[in-house]
Amino acid sequence: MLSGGHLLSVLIFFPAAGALALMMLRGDDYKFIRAIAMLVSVAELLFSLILLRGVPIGTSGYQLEEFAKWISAPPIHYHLGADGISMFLVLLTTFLTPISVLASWSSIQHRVKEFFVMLLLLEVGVIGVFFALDMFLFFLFWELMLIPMAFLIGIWGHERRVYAAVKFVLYTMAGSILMLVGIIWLYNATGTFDLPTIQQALANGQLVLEPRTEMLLFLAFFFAFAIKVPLFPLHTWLPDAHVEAPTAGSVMLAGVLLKLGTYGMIRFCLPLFPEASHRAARWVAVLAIIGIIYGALVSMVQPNLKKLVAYSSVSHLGFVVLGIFAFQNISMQGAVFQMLAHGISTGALFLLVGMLYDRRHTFEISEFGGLSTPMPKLAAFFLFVALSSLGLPMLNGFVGEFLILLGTYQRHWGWAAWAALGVILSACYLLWSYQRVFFGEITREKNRTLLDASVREKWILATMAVVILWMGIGSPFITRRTAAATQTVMDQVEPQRAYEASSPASVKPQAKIVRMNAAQTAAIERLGSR
Amino acid sequence: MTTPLLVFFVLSALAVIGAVNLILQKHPIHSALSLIVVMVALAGLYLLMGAEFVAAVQIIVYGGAIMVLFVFVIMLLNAGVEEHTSLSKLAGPPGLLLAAALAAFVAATIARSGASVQAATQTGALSSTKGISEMVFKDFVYPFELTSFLILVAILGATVLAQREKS
Amino acid sequence: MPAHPMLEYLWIVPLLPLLGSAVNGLLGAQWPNKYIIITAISSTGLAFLCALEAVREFFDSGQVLFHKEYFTWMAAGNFRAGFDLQLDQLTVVMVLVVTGVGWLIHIYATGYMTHEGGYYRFFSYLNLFMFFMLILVLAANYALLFVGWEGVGLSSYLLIGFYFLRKSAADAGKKAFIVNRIGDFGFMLGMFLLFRAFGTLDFAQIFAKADLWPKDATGQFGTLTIACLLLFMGATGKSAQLPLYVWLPDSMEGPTPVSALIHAATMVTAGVYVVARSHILFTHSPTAMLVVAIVGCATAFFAATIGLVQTDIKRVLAYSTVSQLGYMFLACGIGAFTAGIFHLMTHAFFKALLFLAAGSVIHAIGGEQDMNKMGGLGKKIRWTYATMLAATVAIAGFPPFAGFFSKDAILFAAFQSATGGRILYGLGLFTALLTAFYMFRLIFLTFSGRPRYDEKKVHVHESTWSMLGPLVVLAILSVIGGWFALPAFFQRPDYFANFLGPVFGVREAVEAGGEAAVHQLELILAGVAVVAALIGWAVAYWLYVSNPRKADDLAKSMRPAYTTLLNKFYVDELYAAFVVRPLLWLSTNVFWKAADVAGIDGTVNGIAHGAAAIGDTVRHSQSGNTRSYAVWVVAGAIVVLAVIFFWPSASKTALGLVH
Amino acid sequence: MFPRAIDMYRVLPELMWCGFGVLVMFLQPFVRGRQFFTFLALLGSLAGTGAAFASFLHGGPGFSGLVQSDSFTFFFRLLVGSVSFLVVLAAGPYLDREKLPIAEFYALLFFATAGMGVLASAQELLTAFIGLEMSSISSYVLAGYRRDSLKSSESAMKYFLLGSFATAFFLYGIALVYGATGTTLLDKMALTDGTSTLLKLGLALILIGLGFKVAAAPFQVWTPDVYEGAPTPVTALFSAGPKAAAFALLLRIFATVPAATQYWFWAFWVLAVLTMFAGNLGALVQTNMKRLLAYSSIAHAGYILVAFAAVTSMAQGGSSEAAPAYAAVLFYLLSYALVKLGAFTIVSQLGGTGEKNLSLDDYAGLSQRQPFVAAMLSIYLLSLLGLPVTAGFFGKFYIFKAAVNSHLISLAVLMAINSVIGAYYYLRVIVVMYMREPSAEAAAAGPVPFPLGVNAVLLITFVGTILFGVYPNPVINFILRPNLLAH
Amino acid sequence: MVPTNYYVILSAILFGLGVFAFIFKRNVITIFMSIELMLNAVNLAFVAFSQALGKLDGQVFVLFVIVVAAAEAAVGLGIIILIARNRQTLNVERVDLLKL
Repeated sequence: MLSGGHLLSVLIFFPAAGALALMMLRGDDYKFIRAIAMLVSVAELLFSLILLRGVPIGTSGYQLEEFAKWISAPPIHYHLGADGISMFLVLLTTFLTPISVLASWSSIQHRVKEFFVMLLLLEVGVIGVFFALDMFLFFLFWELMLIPMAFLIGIWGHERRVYAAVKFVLYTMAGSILMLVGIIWLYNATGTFDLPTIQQALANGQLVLEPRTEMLLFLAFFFAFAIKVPLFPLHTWLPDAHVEAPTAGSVMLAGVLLKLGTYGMIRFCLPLFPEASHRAARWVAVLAIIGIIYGALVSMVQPNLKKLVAYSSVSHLGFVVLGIFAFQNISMQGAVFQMLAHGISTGALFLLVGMLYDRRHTFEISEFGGLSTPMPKLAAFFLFVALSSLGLPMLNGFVGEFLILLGTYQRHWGWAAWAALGVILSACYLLWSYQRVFFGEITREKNRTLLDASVREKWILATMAVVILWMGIGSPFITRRTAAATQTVMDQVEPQRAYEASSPASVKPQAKIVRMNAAQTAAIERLGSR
Repeated sequence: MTTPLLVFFVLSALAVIGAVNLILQKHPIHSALSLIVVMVALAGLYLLMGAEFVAAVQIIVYGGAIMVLFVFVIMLLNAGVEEHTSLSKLAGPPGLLLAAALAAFVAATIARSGASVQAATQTGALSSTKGISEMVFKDFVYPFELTSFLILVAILGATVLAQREKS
Repeated sequence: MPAHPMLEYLWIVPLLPLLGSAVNGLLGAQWPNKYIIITAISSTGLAFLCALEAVREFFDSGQVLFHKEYFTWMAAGNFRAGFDLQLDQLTVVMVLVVTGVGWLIHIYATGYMTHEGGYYRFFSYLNLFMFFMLILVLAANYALLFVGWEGVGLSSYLLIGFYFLRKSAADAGKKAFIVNRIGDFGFMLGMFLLFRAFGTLDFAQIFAKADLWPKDATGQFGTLTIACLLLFMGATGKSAQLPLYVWLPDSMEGPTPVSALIHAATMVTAGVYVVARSHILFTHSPTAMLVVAIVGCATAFFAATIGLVQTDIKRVLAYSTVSQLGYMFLACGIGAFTAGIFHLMTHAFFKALLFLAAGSVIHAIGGEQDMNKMGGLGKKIRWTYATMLAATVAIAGFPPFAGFFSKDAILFAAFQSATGGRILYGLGLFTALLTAFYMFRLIFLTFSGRPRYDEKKVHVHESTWSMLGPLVVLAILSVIGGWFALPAFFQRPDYFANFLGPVFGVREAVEAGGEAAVHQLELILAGVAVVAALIGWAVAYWLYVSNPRKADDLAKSMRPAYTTLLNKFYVDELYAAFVVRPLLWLSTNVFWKAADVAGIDGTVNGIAHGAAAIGDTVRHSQSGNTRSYAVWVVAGAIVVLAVIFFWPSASKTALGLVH
Repeated sequence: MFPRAIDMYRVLPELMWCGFGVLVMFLQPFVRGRQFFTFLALLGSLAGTGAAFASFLHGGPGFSGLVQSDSFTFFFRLLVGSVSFLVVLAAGPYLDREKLPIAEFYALLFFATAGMGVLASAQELLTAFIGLEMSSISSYVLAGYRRDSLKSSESAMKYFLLGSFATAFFLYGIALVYGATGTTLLDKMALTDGTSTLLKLGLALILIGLGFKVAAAPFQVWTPDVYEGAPTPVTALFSAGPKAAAFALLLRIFATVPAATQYWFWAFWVLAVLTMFAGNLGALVQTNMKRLLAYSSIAHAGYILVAFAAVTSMAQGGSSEAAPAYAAVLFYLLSYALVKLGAFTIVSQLGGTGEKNLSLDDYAGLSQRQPFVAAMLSIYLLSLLGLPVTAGFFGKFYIFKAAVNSHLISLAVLMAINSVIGAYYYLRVIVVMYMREPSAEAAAAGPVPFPLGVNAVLLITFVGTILFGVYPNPVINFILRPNLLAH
Repeated sequence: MVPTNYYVILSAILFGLGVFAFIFKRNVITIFMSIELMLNAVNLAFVAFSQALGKLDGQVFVLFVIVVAAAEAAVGLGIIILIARNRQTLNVERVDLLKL
């Protein structure tokens, strides 16, 4: 369906145009640069709101599709589309970008122009990833967003920024290159890079992957996504990247980039390799649960506030992965919701930590203490956000966690029980750190005179708080729109339910590789000619 | 043992001794002379095979022109006895062992595969210098022309490298 | 205009305190105290009035269960959790207690908190608590109930940590929240299991379906048993039962009105409420019931023993609360839900009063909480003394005070209960004795004897009427609150039981007004209970009024027991030593430093360093010596030749291996 | 006997290059103006490249099968022609700066280009050998072109000695192959019995000789030294031209002689692995930009060898499915040549007089001193790294695809690992440029001037890198045509 | 009649000696001579094969090889002179400025 015009392309390339325009500007008029960046990102946000209308509720399949032939051999198409899941992730991105711009308003003081250019380019890459329906295109954007992020960390980060930036890139690249091999392998088996085509072929049985191949392919994709998520034990890039990144970088990293991994799992691993997903599910679940508990425990004992938040992401994203691999509609929806919720609340936490850093130039918890007295407003916001992060009902974190656990429980009560421990632990580390930062008498003289939230900061935080609250109360606004998409994924992953621990080798698919037949190829061509 | 075979062994012994002597001699001029011995012995072998033209070219161009150039350079540079350094760890026994192994392997493989060399059928044609010239100017005229450019390169290169600074 | 507007707009009841909270929280910082008071009092007062109106309409509509869905809050797949409120008899009791007692405490607090900083913050939190508590009791499904459940935990956290400059206060708040979360962990799992079993979390549907289930046999772990036990785990957290009671004594770090409202009257009873609300599930699981009864009884006794020796006036009350909550669970565990709820209500009156009065005492004596530094206050603060005495008599179980009726109902039910009833009864009775003892000990130490404080420095003064007013009202309630059950003693239907009958089943109500033999027994047991209370009073009198030294001697002669009690059986220390510290140590040294930094990250960095080291080796093969390079070339030649000639699979068939 | 006109057409580019080489040599004593020679050289390389079109239009075997003018040849002629054109553009300012004679340089460059053209078009081993020698001997001289520089002359010596050493292997291989098959014509060779041991040995030796030329490990040892010592524009030429030509010959042998594909497969497999690791690991610890790029060249040769392994594996089955693998090699060589030329040109220009500023530290804060240059270099490095929207990405993509197509998953995975290792040192350069502050003296010295010729090179390579990174269709369609190698 | 194989084996031996000499010698000129030795070995093989096959092209190749060798010699010796001038030594081991 190409009725949607070119909204998706516009959404992808508008920030790129903005970045280009910024590049043309003279570099020394910071105010003007910031204003332009803000303008572009807000305009982008407004554009992206059109998506809400473009992706109707309850309609499965991809909407607002765009299709153009691109590379002839191998056949690679410029194929975009949105469904409920990607729509909201894009909205999250377009929402967090202006927030990031605003958060960098005064804390970025050198090489301002490049900073905003990088931020906008990052947005391009991320949105591209969410909209891409051609696996090659997906990979292209996937790699593309690495560089701006690395620059954001490496140029505007803190002391060990270079180490962190390089680590970030290498880690991610290690996974993504394997994914490239996987993508090509899949192409070999199917003759197309087009995701919907492959899905269709899988659905009507024209394509059956041999189990071992399927597993290897699954792993190739999964590995890349697991690094991005990050799933234990592939997470060690995350604390470094977060601690060293500037506030906006952390916000985008935690808010959006981590979701690319879980998004990839939903979009690729499950629908394309249902059998392998089933076989791997229990191991993935174990890793996710370890991540939840381990991330929380490690987070609890961090002396560095930002690292604490970073490790908490490991824990929270563990929930998401668990929710995805529980293969329950409820938990899947919970996972999608949790992705959004985590984006907002952890993003807000990073904003707050950044604001503290702006004032004290340190992340060490021991350097703080008693901050409630000089800055009650900031303390209140921090508490609010922390509560959302620890999953207080009526705030956004709860809905996701609850749905995930509820759904997971339906599959396997043990998984849910272990994972639910994370709920206890998140309260431990967040409240304990909150106490050490904000409660008690002031222990450092310097802290006595710190300024409370400025008007700009208050606006940022209030916006975040409103979204947090709104998501916590009005969650059906989102879940209704993601329902069709998650249901589609469930339909794709569940029908071949040969997965039964008790009956091994009950239904073994025949080891055959079926190539695209002529009719399908023709179908692609037709799609292209429109 | 037939006469050609005897001649072959004598000449090949000469060639090998020359080659070994090239290695053993300390002074480059002695090495150069040993090389000339090898070349002459090879020219003899060419004659033995009935390739007179090649043998002549071997003597004239190789033994004559090229080796003279060598000797000339040795004299020009006033090269003395070879300095026996052993800075390279690899080029000691291990490297030489490797080289020997390589040589042995190649020789042994050739020896074992003797049957695969196609048998000689008509030896008479070999003596034809006319045949050679026809081939050079007909079948191989393109590489032949290219070699002319190659020599140009050599001349140009030598002048570029060896000329003194103009300033 | 609907027939019952207040019922239709029931959401207004919880919303009013929320508005109050929001207004005070957002604007209060710049306001004078007066505005803050007006906002806080009016919002809760209005809520109380609205609740009354709703109750009136409820009666008006013939006491039919009211249920209304307002909006969907969570929906995914076949799961839906709505913002659905309901009102039945049980809710009526709870709503009135919460709004009524809550309002009184608000009024009290306006006086009590006058001299504290952060006035607006306090009332904002307090109103927020009201909001969540009302959500809790009005909720029509477990999910929404859980909102209130967690929300009151949050408010409790905020209010306990109100004096955040004090580390102990912040610690206590955090502890409360986390221990509650541990309980919530169970509660959540319980909900998940219920959803799995019934496909919904709505009370009405679950209970309707559960009613059709066969009973889980005793000793077996059927779905309902596990679900009940998990829910009960949540209840032990919220209602401070063994083993999760540890947070409640610490919560006394909060301002006294908070202790009265949250940690005596309302929030801590949420666990009891949930068990009562889920009674259909529980009654289907004898095992779970037994566990509830045992835990309740054990907690009642255990907490009472600790209460014997505490010297901090609020801590005595705190342990007393734990103990009394144990009674309520005991009641629920033996199936006497009505009695449990009845005790919940009376307890709300007299325990709130006790706390408020204690607050008044503390206020009077300048912030001192140690009873060893009080004494002889009875003459100086008569109103406080009188009201507190009334509450003490009530809790000790002397007729016709409220506590007598409710406690008696529980003990009677325990005595009659089939499984292990006599043991439970015996323990309960002994606990009643202990209760009377430590409560009178409190009264005697505080109000009788000679002053043990520095009379020159401390100017003892009676509190203002904004504080005394609520005391008086509560005192009256403490006296008459139990009279609902009075008819039972005259072989007439128990009003309270009758009222709750539709909820808990008519059978119970009939039993309460049963045959003559039963009635006789009830009278005898009541007498026994009164005797026990009298013994408790007598011992307290003997130890603390007649022979004041005797108490110390006794403590000395039984030092191990005494110190054990004084240190609350070292439970906190045990938790610290076996859970908290090992966990922190493990997290720091094993998970973080060993596994994460050294292990995983070390491996990653190790690979990087390894690569660099190999790179350095490669680089050093680049010696710059042409002869070496020649050797490399020769080596390469040998490699190529070796591969071409000797590679085992260098043939077409073996090529298949890589395919 | 004068050859037929059609034969002349089919070797027209080489003739053009040689002719212009001779012309430059001839005019050298008469004309003083340096600009004149640069202009002439540009004209010449364009003429040669343009002649490639002519010979493509009159395609077919020439000189009784010694050479072949087909699409494949055309591609490589265009490639080496463009390379020489760009090297001329870049070398002009360089030679001026270093005050080196200009005419001889261009003449040698022309002969070298012609040699590469011969290599690409040769259908017969001896012709190929002559072509190889033409390009090699010119290269030796070019490497030592800065006569006064110790490094340059050393570079020439090493290149010369080792190059000749390897050439001897190559030649011996030809001799053995000749002995085994009785011919040196590739298409005739294809008709003979492919199982003889002598042929096997001969092919092995040929592989050794060519392996040296393409800097496959463990023959790679000369590369860093020679690349570092040679004048930088020459290094650029080395990395792009001769390597491509040697690969062309290898491909030609593959495509024509079945025995080669059979014997060479595992050798390529092993060489590919060794080369990738040697290049990438060696580059990890380099601090000299030229050496770093040299090691990276080795690594990239390794990647191309992966594609070769894929070609062999496919060609063994005799199926037409090898075409994408050939295409992968060709596209990679193109993208790689563009990028390497651009990168070396920047290095050359930033090196300053006497090539002093080659250390990585000299690049610190380049993004602030010369943002444009830093951005360009970053693009090249990212292309080498294989990030999307650059030609290097597609190059790598096609190689991966070829490897996976041939079921060489393990090789693909090893290549993936190497890509990650490679990413580290490319990033390191970017990090230094963008994330470190410039040294005081560098900041004081001000920006290094970039003359017109250099900028033209950068523009062309940049546009090419991005263009082929976004829209590779024309190239891909061309190199995927079924009659790429008419045999 | 001498079997062709003999010639080829001799050529292999000479080639091997050339390789050996290349590694063993230190003097640049001598090393270059060992290359010439290798080329001679190749020539011998060509002629031998040419004779065995009864084809003349092998001998033509020899001519080409000799020409190439001459060209190489010219350039090579030029380089050697350059080195000798720049470094005042002919020992390859002393020419190791470029390394690591």
